[in-house]
Amino acid sequence: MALEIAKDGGLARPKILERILRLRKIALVLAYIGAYFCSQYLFDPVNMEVTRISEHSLMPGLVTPKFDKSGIAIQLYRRLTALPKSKSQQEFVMDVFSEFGLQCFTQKWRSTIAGYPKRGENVYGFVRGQRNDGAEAQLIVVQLGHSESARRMITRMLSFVDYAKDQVYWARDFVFVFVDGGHGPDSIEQAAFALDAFLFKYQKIESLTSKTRRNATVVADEIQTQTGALIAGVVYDLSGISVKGQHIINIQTNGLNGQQVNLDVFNGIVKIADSKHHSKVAIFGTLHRHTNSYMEYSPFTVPIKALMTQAFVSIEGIHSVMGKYGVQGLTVGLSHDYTERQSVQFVEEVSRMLNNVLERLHQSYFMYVLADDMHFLSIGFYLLPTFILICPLLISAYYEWLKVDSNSEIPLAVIGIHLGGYAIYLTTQWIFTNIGEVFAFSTEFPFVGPDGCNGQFGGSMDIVIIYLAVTMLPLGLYMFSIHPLRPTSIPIMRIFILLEVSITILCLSLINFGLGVFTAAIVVPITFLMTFESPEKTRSLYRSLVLALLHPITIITVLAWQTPGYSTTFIPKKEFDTWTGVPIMFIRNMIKNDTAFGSWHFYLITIIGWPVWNMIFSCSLPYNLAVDRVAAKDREEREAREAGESGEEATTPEDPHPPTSVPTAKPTTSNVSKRNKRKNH
Amino acid sequence: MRHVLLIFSAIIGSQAVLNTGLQLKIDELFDTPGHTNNWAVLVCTSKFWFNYRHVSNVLALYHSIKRLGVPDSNIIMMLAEDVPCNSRNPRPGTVYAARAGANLYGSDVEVDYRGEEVTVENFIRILTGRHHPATPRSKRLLTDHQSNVLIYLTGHGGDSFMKFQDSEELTNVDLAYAVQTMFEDNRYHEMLVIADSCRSASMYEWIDSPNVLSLSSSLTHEESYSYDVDTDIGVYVIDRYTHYTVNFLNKEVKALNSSANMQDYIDSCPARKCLSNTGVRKDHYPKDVKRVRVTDFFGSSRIFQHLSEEIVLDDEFWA
Amino acid sequence: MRELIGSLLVLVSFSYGLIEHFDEKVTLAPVRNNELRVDFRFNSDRRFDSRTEVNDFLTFPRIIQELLNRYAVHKLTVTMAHGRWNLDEWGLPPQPSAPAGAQVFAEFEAVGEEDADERMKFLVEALNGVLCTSISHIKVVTAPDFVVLENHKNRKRNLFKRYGVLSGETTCTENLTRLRKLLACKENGLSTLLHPSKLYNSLYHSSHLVIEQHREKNQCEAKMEVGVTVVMRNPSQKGQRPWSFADVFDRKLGSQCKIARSSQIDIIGPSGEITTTDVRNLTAISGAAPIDVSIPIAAIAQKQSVVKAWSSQGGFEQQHGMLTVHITNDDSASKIQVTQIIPYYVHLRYSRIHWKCDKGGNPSIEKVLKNSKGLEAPTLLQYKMSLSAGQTCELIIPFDKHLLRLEQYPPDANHGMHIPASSVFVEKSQFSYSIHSNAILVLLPVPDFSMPFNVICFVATAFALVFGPIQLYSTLWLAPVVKKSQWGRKVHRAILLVIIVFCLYAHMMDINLNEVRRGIETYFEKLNELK
Amino acid sequence: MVESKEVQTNRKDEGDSSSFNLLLPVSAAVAVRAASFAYSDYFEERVEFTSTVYSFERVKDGIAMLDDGLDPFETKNMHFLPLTLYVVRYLLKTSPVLLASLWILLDISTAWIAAQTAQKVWDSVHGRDDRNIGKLVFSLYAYNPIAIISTGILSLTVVQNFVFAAIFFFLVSDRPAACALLIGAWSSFTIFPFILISCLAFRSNGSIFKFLSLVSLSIFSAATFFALNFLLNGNSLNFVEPTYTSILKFTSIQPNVGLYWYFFVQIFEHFRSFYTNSFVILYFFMPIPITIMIRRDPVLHFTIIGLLVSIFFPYPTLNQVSFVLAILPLLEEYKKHFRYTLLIGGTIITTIALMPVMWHMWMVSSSGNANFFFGATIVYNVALINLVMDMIFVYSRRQIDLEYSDTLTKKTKMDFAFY
Repeated sequence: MALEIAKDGGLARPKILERILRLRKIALVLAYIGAYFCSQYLFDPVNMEVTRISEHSLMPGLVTPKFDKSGIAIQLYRRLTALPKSKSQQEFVMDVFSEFGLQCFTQKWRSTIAGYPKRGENVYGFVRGQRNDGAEAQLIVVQLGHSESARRMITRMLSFVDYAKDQVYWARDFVFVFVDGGHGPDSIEQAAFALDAFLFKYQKIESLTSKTRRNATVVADEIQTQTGALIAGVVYDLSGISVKGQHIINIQTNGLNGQQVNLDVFNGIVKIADSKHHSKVAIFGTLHRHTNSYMEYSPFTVPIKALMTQAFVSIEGIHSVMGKYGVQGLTVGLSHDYTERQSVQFVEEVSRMLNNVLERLHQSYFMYVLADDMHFLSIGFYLLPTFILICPLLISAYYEWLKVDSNSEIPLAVIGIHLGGYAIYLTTQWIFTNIGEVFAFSTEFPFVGPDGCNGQFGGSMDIVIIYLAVTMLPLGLYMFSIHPLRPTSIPIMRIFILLEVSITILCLSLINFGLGVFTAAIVVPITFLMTFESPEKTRSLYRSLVLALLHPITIITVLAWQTPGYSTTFIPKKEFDTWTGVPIMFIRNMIKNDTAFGSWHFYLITIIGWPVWNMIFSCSLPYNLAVDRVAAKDREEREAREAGESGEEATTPEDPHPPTSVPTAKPTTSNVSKRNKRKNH
Repeated sequence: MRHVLLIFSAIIGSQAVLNTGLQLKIDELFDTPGHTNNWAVLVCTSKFWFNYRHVSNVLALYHSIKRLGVPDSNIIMMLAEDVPCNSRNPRPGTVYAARAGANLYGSDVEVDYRGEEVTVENFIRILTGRHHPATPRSKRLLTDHQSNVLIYLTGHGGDSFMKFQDSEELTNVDLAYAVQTMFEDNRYHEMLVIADSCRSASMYEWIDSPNVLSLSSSLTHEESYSYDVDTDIGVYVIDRYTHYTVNFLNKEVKALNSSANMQDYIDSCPARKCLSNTGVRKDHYPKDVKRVRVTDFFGSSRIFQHLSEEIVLDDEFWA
Repeated sequence: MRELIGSLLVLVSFSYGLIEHFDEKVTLAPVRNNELRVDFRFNSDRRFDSRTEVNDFLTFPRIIQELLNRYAVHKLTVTMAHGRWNLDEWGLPPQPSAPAGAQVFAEFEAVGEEDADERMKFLVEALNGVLCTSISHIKVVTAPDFVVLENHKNRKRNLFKRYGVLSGETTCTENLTRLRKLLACKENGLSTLLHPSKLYNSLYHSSHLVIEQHREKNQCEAKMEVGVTVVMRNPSQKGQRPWSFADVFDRKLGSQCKIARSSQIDIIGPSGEITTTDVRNLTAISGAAPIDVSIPIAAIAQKQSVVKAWSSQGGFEQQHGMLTVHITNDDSASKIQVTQIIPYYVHLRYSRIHWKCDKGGNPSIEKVLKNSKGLEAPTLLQYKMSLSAGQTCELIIPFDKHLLRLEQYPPDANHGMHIPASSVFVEKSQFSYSIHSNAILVLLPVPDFSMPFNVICFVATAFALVFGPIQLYSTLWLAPVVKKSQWGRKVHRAILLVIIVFCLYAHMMDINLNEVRRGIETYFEKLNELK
Repeated sequence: MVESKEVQTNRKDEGDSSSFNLLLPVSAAVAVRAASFAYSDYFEERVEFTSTVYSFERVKDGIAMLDDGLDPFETKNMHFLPLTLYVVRYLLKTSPVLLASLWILLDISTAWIAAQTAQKVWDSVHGRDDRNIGKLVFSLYAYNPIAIISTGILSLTVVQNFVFAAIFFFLVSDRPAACALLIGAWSSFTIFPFILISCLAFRSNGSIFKFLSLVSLSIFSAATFFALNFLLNGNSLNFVEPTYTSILKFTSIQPNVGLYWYFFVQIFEHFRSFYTNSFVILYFFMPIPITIMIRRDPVLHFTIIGLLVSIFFPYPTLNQVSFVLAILPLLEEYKKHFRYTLLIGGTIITTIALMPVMWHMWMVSSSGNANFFFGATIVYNVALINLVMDMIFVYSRRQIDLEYSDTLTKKTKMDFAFY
């Protein structure tokens, strides 16, 4: 049998590729239009999947809550309110636990980051199920605090402890953690850090690896005793509201680095709120058509907010750090107007639900985009826009590949720039960890000061300013205009950039879709246009200058300004108004979250964003390259030929040699002559 | 143990002899059963706490047939999940099939296979009688050519399979082969196969062995539904089909000599109650179901011949 | 009347040199406010002459004797427990101490290791029959060198030992029923207090069966101990008036066990004093006039101090993990022997196992590591060391979590699998005991279970992609073709297209294969009817 | 065989091929490797860089057992030969720094040997031209991040690559005996490299006898090593089962970047032995047709066989192919016939980038299942396989060019088919 495998000796490319290549010039536009309509279709709640609840998270909907100790809650609340100054809330909680006859300990923790000096004291107690083997546990977190709602929540949770310790049906133990968030404006974040410290010790992370973890950012007491593996964790507070007597519960699901809580937990809680307490659920602090039927909402509000939050907010709530330790965590903001009984019964039902869940929660419900409390889009669908968006880059890369010839090699500048980015990252992190956010320096010069003693010169600088100063100036523009690359290795450079960008976007959108898709939407056109061959000089200069302005930070800032409706949810007003405020705040948060919580933003922007931005200059600067022209000419005549011939491929005579093998000397000379011509004009 | 049983049955038999004329007339309505002993294999295939109802299905049926005289030694009960002593159970050590029902898990329950032992392999082994030599007697189905066998399967099923422990599947072909093997080994006289699961009619699709009557809780394209939910425990406590089956047994079949026939039983769960059409397969069952007592399968009337030779109880028996 | 029969039987049996005794005892001790500890002990022993082996059994269960003889068992301990023993509050656990789940320790004779393994398998199955357990898949380790359980302390040569723990195993009513069946007095005496509904509604429940048999020359002595230990909350939360049997067992003691040699009720008071009531001395006890006792509610004043042990887990991801066994000594120096069974599904990071002790640094440590033969056999880690008073030591065992074959996973693989509790045998100057820590649950990496076949198809396709071309390209010969016919390929493509279209259609209509099959069958039946 | 003779004659004239200065690159390479030691604990557990037979951590486990007087092979999952354990143990006892420096030395010398050999081949084929192929090859290996990291975590693949390079060197510089010895020695550790013996067909001047004697020579050296292990292990053979058998029967199914693990996780127990045998047989017969087909180019043949060794090894790491990928530039004259270069290159890079992501989703955040990671690894392997296919194709294509060189003009257009 004859198995025909090589058209034209393997030199002919399949026609489909040819067609795609012809589309290259409009690929970007097509991709954008495609992605736009695709996402408009996908992210419309009407077309999304309805959240289906698997059987075991349905259980709590059937259980009748039995909590009846609201008296104790009120009484404890009085005690807590009348707490003498000498006594801390931690001690109060300890006392209550010991009155219940339960184990309770405190854990002092202190941050080792100079730029993030925090310290505090957590309290954690255990309620052990009577008849289980203590191999599993569920985590319940409440933030300590002196505000009225905080005190209410603490005491209600304590009354639940009192109730839970007498129940016989707990298959999982309880770990109650009362985290100490301080009283500052960033108390939520600090509480998250405190919870991080607790989980870090609870899961014994540092003794896992052979050598000591070098990024142990916290010093904390060891955990006195441990119960089993943590299945899920819920943070409770009273941040919910009620509109016209309609209770609205506020649920936060976003974790660090785009991790999200398992959808089943979310569904179960929504169902409890709906069926038992006739309360609505607001996500991302947004009312949507289900929560509030009086007003008209754009269906895309919630999805966009979801993506924005996932992309740019590292610490949405205290629960956000749980994902780091493999705990399914979310924050439930119970309605502020709930009675003691109602709110604790809510807690009871959620605990019963988590108690009934039998296995590790199923993995296929971690990646979703919520449109409202009953519609979601799962990963299989939402990746589509990203794929469409990176198509032009791939096409372009393939196109460039056809120009590569034997004597084009990978420029070492690539490695150099990346190493530079890494160096910047390390130094910034080191300074932030060991010296602090604002560090002072002073030097002495011998015998130049007044009356001959040593003169001093000193000053203090903000690391953020330094970072901005270092990264904002277009190093690449300078480098590649002084030493441009060899024209023959430009295609390689383009391919490299295109591939790096697309691979990064791909990986990013797999883990943190929000970040991935926004990056794609902004970076793809820039990369595509800047790596496109340019016929004349002015265009190159122009686009290089534009590129110099398009620093990642600038883009983020402009983006934030352009979408106040969304960005103000996580940008404070003060920063938003001043024009340097936003970038500085961004960098500050990035560095802090990177060192304190291990979020990836700073890493990505410094180690990939900045080098790529600089590398693109090498492709945006040169113009009117020989390789480009040869390729273009070659393409034209082939297309002409194919247009001329009727479509049968068997007999079309064709050049067996690839177009790339045309000697490069001639075009370069012609290139020179052309330039002279242009001078003459 | 066996002697006691014999003596006891002798007493029963002597009572059966002094029957009234009415009883004799009633007997004419029925074919004389050809079996001497009854066996039952009751299987709850589904793991996990929220499948409480499947365990209570099996237990409810277990108590009914025990009441009708099938001894523990003749009942092989497989429970895939330990529901009564599950730490999620608010009433430890008990199982209730209804909110105001009796405890089905008293101290007289004998579970033969439980937990991870409830596998497709073990089920097939029980039917075909091919065991690991060490398997104790209480775990074997020691039937002969004179035994009526009741096989009851409950759990989560699909089209032509039944899920065991939510991980492996018993296909209807496997079941059919097992039954066929039993027939060829002469291990049953008549058999009643009941499948209570979704799409359960597909379970007996391939059974072609003679003297097998098959029932199911729903037709191949239907789901079966649960009956009652206990909001203290937070789970459904029994399935509809089994609920009405047990009801029927408790109301109509009060004693062994009850005159209820299989047709009554088949009609006991109409679609308006079960919310699904129950399936019946009679084509391999030669008798007319109207002339078959329910107790031929659900009870053990111990029709026995007198033994002429002496029984020697070997060590196997005691192991 | 019954005494008469009993004495007659005894007389009869004496002629064979057969002596049997049955003792029963229940101890009630309040361990903490509102918490009561109840210990049942039923001992029955049997002394007979092996030459005149008789099949008469008065009080000793025959099946146990069969077990002892058939498998040449010298000593066998089976424990089943539910819940956790609270070492801090409740003091010394019942001996032999029981980890959550089931535990089997067997010493028996065999001709060789293989034979011993085989014999153990049979023994376990037989136990399933006797105790109505389901421990067939227990993984046993061979011959621990150091002491594991207190009652298996004294080591005998030329015996084969097997030890296994099954953490997932549950214990419930049916086990209790079977245990009661072993007793001489099933329906009267103290055994009537073994009422499931109360015993299982408790904080902790453990039951054990210990059987042993010695023979000097011809004199055989078989012993059996059945023990049930329960710690329960005060059912009536009043807390003022002392408890009665009705509170504890929700029934009163309405009968006596006449054939028992002794049957007594011990009640331990707050200051440790013991008030003993011998039921056999009580006259006129009947269902009409049951006896009742009053149990003080106050907790015992001085708690006896015990060595404490608990296990904890490190790491959450499914690749690596760490097991830490924390052992805290009480206020006097003691020698301890730690035993940890490492199941086959985790891989020991041997070079990283180490001890961490707080005061006095690391004591001298003897160590044993044993691997049992077989694919799924566990590894045995044992340590022998001596702790100074109040010293706390941590045994840190890092491990890798293994990916297993599909059929090796339990049905609920996503739930994770247990690493059994470690047992600590404590040797004081005057006495010794064993305690158990808690089991931990490790999340193993799991393959895709969602559908058994699609993954295999996926993998097999990949292999076709890998091996096919290599075969093709290395075995065929490349040559220029002038003219070739495309129709073969076209037909091929057409067929593929049809198949794909059909699959898509079936997917949209969610038709499954069986329905397709049935459709075809009914069609053929129609055809048959036509002619 | 005429062709190969001619090649040999070319090989004879040995110019000073170390003309280019390696001082700067070598020092740079040493520097990055030394730096990579600082980050070893980030990578020493990574699935991409370690596998059950190459992970240095596991060697340490074995050594610890030896120190405690336990028999490592009594325990499960100890896939190292006694020789490895004792040698590494000795090195560790002397000084760990020595070990590190030794590893760096090995890796650098691998790169250097590769460079030398490549230069030699290049000169013998193309004669002298300005292209400094040796330098290219050197930097391709020495600056390959995967190789760097593998050195940093003391992966045993470094030693393997060194042996690989040595074999290549001896093969090119026509010392078949040394080649055979090395091949035998290496295959006594991981059996799979034994098919490299087929490369010696080019060095046996077409005489079967010489080839066979070479084969027996390598078998002899393998046997010697086996005996050495046997003696080191106290005259007990219990190391065979965990090492050789586990390699030949794919018993360890822990995740790696190889082909087999997931297959043997998923496959039904009944078919396991069937697939095991068929895979092994298939593997060991693969070189025969390839050797017959690619008669005229030892270098290409060596590259293909080397790739096969790396692809079909049950417990590979990413570093396994580093050497072979480094000497790819030698296939210059085939370049214009390669069809899938971008596809293959892009796929390999993408999958290598995706592996950690998939691993994180599976193992850490448990938001994806095993299929994701396996998908990445299998695509990576398929890409390598396609590379092999392409090599075979371009070879035959070039042969045709050579044969029909007179009739083939630029404009003639012909399709090719496999018969």
